Amino acid sequence: MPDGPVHVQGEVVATKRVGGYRHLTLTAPGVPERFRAGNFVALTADGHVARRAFWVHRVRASSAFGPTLDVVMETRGSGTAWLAAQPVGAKVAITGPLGRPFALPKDAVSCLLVGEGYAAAPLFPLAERLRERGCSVSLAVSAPDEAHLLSALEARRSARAVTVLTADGSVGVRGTVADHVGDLVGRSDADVVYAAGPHHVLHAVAAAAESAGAWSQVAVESPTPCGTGLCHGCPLPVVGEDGVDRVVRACTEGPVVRGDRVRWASL
Amino acid sequence: MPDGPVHVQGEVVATKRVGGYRHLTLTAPGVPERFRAGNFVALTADGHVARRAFWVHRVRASSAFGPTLDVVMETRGSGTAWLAAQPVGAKVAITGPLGRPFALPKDAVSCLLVGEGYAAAPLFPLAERLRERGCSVSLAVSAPDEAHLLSALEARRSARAVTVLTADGSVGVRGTVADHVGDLVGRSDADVVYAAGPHHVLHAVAAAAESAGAWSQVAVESPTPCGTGLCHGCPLPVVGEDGVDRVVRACTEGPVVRGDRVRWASL
Amino acid sequence: MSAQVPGPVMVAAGCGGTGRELEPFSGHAGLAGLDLVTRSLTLDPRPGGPGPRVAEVPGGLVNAVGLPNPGLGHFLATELPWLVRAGVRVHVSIAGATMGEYAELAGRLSTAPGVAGLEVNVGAPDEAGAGLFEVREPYHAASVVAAVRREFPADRPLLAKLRPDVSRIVEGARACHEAGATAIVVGNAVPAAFADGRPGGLSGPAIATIALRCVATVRDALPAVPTIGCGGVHDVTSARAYLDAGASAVQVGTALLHDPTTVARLRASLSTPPSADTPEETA
Amino acid sequence: MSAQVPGPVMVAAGCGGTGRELEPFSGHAGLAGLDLVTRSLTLDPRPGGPGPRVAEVPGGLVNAVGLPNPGLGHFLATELPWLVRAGVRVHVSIAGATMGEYAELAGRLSTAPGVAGLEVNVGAPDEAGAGLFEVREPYHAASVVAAVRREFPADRPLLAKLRPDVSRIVEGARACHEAGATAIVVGNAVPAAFADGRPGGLSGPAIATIALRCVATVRDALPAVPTIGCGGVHDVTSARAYLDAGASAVQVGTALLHDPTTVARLRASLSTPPSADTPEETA
Ligand SMILES: Cc1cc2nc3c(=O)[nH]c(=O)nc-3n(C[C@H](O)[C@H](O)[C@H](O)COP(=O)(O)OP(=O)(O)OC[C@H]3O[C@@H](n4cnc5c(N)ncnc54)[C@H](O)[C@@H]3O)c2cc1C
Ligand SMILES: Cc1cc2nc3c(=O)[nH]c(=O)nc-3n(C[C@H](O)[C@H](O)[C@H](O)COP(=O)(O)OP(=O)(O)OC[C@H]3O[C@@H](n4cnc5c(N)ncnc54)[C@H](O)[C@@H]3O)c2cc1C
Ligand SMILES: Cc1cc2nc3c(=O)[nH]c(=O)nc-3n(C[C@H](O)[C@H](O)[C@H](O)COP(=O)(O)O)c2cc1C
Ligand SMILES: Cc1cc2nc3c(=O)[nH]c(=O)nc-3n(C[C@H](O)[C@H](O)[C@H](O)COP(=O)(O)O)c2cc1C
Ligand code: FES
Ligand code: FES
Repeated sequence: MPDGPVHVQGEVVATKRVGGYRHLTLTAPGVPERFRAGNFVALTADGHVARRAFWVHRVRASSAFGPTLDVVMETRGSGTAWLAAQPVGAKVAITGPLGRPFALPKDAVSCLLVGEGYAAAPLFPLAERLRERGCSVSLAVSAPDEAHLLSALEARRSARAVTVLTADGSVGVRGTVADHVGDLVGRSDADVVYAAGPHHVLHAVAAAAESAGAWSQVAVESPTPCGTGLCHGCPLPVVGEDGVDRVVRACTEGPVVRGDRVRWASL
Repeated sequence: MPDGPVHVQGEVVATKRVGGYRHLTLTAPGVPERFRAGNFVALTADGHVARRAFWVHRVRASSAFGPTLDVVMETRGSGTAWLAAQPVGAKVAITGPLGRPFALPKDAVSCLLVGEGYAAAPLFPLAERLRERGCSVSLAVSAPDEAHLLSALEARRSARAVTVLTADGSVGVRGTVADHVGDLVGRSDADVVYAAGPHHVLHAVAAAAESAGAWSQVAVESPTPCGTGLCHGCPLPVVGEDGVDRVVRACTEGPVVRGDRVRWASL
Repeated sequence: MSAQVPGPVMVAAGCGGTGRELEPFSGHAGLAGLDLVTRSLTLDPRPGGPGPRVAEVPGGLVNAVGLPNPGLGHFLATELPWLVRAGVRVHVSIAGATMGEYAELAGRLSTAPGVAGLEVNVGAPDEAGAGLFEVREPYHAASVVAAVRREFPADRPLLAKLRPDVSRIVEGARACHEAGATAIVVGNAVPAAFADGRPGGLSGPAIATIALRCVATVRDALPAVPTIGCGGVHDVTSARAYLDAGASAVQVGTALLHDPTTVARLRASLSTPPSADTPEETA
Repeated sequence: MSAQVPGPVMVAAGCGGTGRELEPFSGHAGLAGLDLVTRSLTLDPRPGGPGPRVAEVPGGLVNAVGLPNPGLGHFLATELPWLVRAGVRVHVSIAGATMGEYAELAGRLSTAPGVAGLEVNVGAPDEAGAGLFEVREPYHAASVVAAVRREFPADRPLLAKLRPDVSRIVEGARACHEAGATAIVVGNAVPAAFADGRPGGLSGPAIATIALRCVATVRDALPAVPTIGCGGVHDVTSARAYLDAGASAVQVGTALLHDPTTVARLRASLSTPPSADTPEETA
């Protein structure tokens, strides 16, 4: 399979409301085949010039419709409203897979995966990959409330331990990632911490990893007007390996970057 | 019921493909109640600034959904494509009833109604009104082919004679309105000829009526960006009662005008 | 007594028909108190241009309507009295081929009963094509304003409507204000072309950010000059963007062609200040 | 030998990433022969502006990217060689704060192997904010062109990119052509503002009719001056409107951000003349 993303006409083959989210299953010839955990896809919403980015939650190598991918969508504005309303059979232009995926450790180390809301989506395929490599995987899924919690049921196959956090305590442990991430890093004895969620969550995770001497890989969600590296519209302030401040493209040099490289205060 | 149009949120309550057309039944609170034959409605197509105009084909005073109206739609570009694809339950902004309706004769005279393609739509409710007034009604429906012919079945209740014309002869008499309208006017002994269709059809009808000494009322279809008289974007060149050339708004001073008043060559 | 800036919501020139056509869509308040700018009136009647006059493009319309209007005399005799009876605050837009025509229009309108104010159209998107006085430099616009101001009572608002051209708007606004304009209408259809190259003007949401830039620029350079934002206003959010950028009022044009109730809704929403707990209507 | 106008389809400045990002979307032909204008390069590296840099509006985008680029030296050392190897016809867009910077950029680029041509960016939507040389009058643009032309071989195309401002485009095009520009790129993002009033530039289908008007105006006034249409090109129909209005080529910007295959598809469609029996692709 050649490298790099493709731009294709996809089709909705399943759509399902789960709690506060819409799960869409799409065909997108070439995209599932190229996918690695942490990649995202850009979808076209009718009448909108900018693209809409979504984490790939899972891919199926084959189904009745051929290879498919799933995204988990929260309705925010008119673009997600349109996309989430697309019925089975609707055509949607898809570009992907996009962005740098999560870097996988060479050795069978101990890993903690932390995801907030829909952004936990890319951690599920990551957990599978890590498990295949013999890593010990702990997973923490967090959300404001139960409706916005991705079900961790299927993750129990890949994860040694699963922690559920809700801000309102409606299910699992009450509290936020910031409240618990120090503990989680310690308890899991993580060598690498992976995280996906809003900036403040990632910042908390990166800080906790750093103080525990662990690596962190964070999947940053900044607005990505094109998603393909063409517009430079997605500035991500980082510190380079050389110690020099830089601004890179979140969609191309990211979205997954080392947590200790992000200049959180400039975000 | 107060006069004048309303702008309301309508809802698609039925959608049906008939030959080359899409028949949509819509609720539009206040519109059916105000309707007179020859009125049109302006619909909003998602993502489009200009409005899309459609003849009202029929109104039902009551149905399971309350009063409804029907339009017959031919897909032309992206606006009609969007509208024609709306499923039952879809919301559509509707303005109407718009435009001057067909003028009805005071006496029980003999009338010929000529409609081309979907534009025959407003003639059906007109036929009913004329019949109620004791007029003798002859109806001619014309189209390029059978798929674009509005079914005249229900009109047989209101019309004494129904003539079907198709350009390809697939059904009824082969030929166009221009070919046959002279005959039709003569045969029906019409005092008034009503017509709806593209400009060249209306021109032919107006000419035939004039030479037979009959009045004509033609429903002109010029692009109507707003449909409500606000933009002056729908110029219709006419000769005033005073013999002076004028340009009036097709949507407001029309769409129904006296055929002998239109400056066809300037259209 | 100096003139008050109208608003906060006005009907933009040429997008309210003769005024009457808005009545069915004006809600409970009716047309009473509505600040309506008429379509631009000329001394003599004009039939307007040939069709197609309006084309739809992404986010807007291109128009070359050609200022169809019945001429000042007919307007004064028939349309104005109706509007005044309906309680409309009538701002008459005037357009001329020469400075003298502008002055004559203003003079006759100064004595017509019920004219609330004037708006001089000095930034049409195709002046040459429309046979109007060409405003190449800001001082051309200002001299029209001065000529009109001389003929029109100082206690009634005189609006100068300029093109949303950021490289000239500050100079134009300053010059027109000094020449006596009560407020500057910042925005008109942007010079554009139909698909076949024919000249026209682009209006609608597509141009909102262009006129907004000009309003913000005038606010920064000339904080004392009142502006009225015009271009792409279609909901509370787009109207507020202008007000937040310093405009005293907004004019609504193309949005009325899309939804004739727009002005009625905006008048209802913008007459009360926004509050944290009542969500505003957006479209 | 005088320089040839590139085209008929080019990638507009700042909308093709570093060039590499287009490769996966360039179809069978790959990048070979692609006329790509780089993002505007400055002498020193620039990080670009803060976020949000791009906002979506009806029919387009408003951007204030701030010309992020690695500086000329880094570009020459790393990006240019890759592009040349890939067979791209590289047109380097240059931007400077002074005439001297433009001249220095041109001088260094004149000896860099593989530079097909230059484009001078003299019509950015917020020159002041971007710290660029301000082009207030057409002769300012022309003097930049003259300074650059002196440094850059006459047999390679030099494009002057001007704002789509109909009241100045003819004068600007004439002056820049006389100063040595091979062709005039008519169009850039139109000065606009974000919802909060911050300056930016409006691009995309929303502005197509604005730049088209300017192209037609230049064609009528200066039939001998080659133009390249830029603004809102997104399908064959929108590209052909420019060519029909007299442009020799088109540049595609925002459409690539929406669909990165746009240029590959347009190159395929526009390389052959339209024929009555093969329907063209439209979007
Ligand atoms: C790498 C990445 C992955 C993402 N994955 C998911 C996912 O799996 N599920 C999901 O529900 N959402 C995801 N998002 C967020 C999603 O892209 C936005 O919610 C969506 O673009 C909002 O579009 P809208 O038209 O509904 O909202 P509007 O608020 O109307 O959008 C206006 C503009 O802002 C941009 N925008 C607004 N919010 C965001 C945001 N949070 N991130 C990026 N752009 C934004 C939009 O793209 C658009 O250009 C992801 C974003 C990124 C960058
Ligand atoms: C009074 C009136 C009554 C009509 N009644 C019917 C009807 O009952 N059934 C039906 O199928 N069609 C009817 N039409 C035509 C219908 O309005 C157009 O087919 C429709 O507007 C095309 O929109 P589009 O986006 O699909 O096409 P596009 O070609 O993409 O439209 C582009 C622009 O041109 C305008 N336009 C294009 N063709 C026409 C046309 N023939 N008339 C007016 N505007 C046009 C559109 O409104 C739009 O602004 C009527 C038109 C008028 C004026
Ligand atoms: C159909 C139409 C007719 C117009 N006629 C006039 C006019 O007569 N005089 C004038 O000053 N502006 C006229 N305009 C410009 C509008 O008043 C307004 O300034 C412009 O369209 C931008 O605002 P909008 O985006 O809200 O439409 C017209 C605009 C349209 C669309
Ligand atoms: C994100 C973005 C970045 C741009 N960067 C540049 C640039 O660096 N130099 C330049 O001359 N134009 C730049 N432009 C302007 C485009 O090259 C183009 O002239 C403009 O966007 C209009 O064309 P379009 O509608 O096809 O985008 C940029 C435009 C966008 C949207
Ligand atoms: S979103 Fe366009 S470069 Fe990243
Ligand atoms: S369509 Fe706008 S006035 Fe007739």
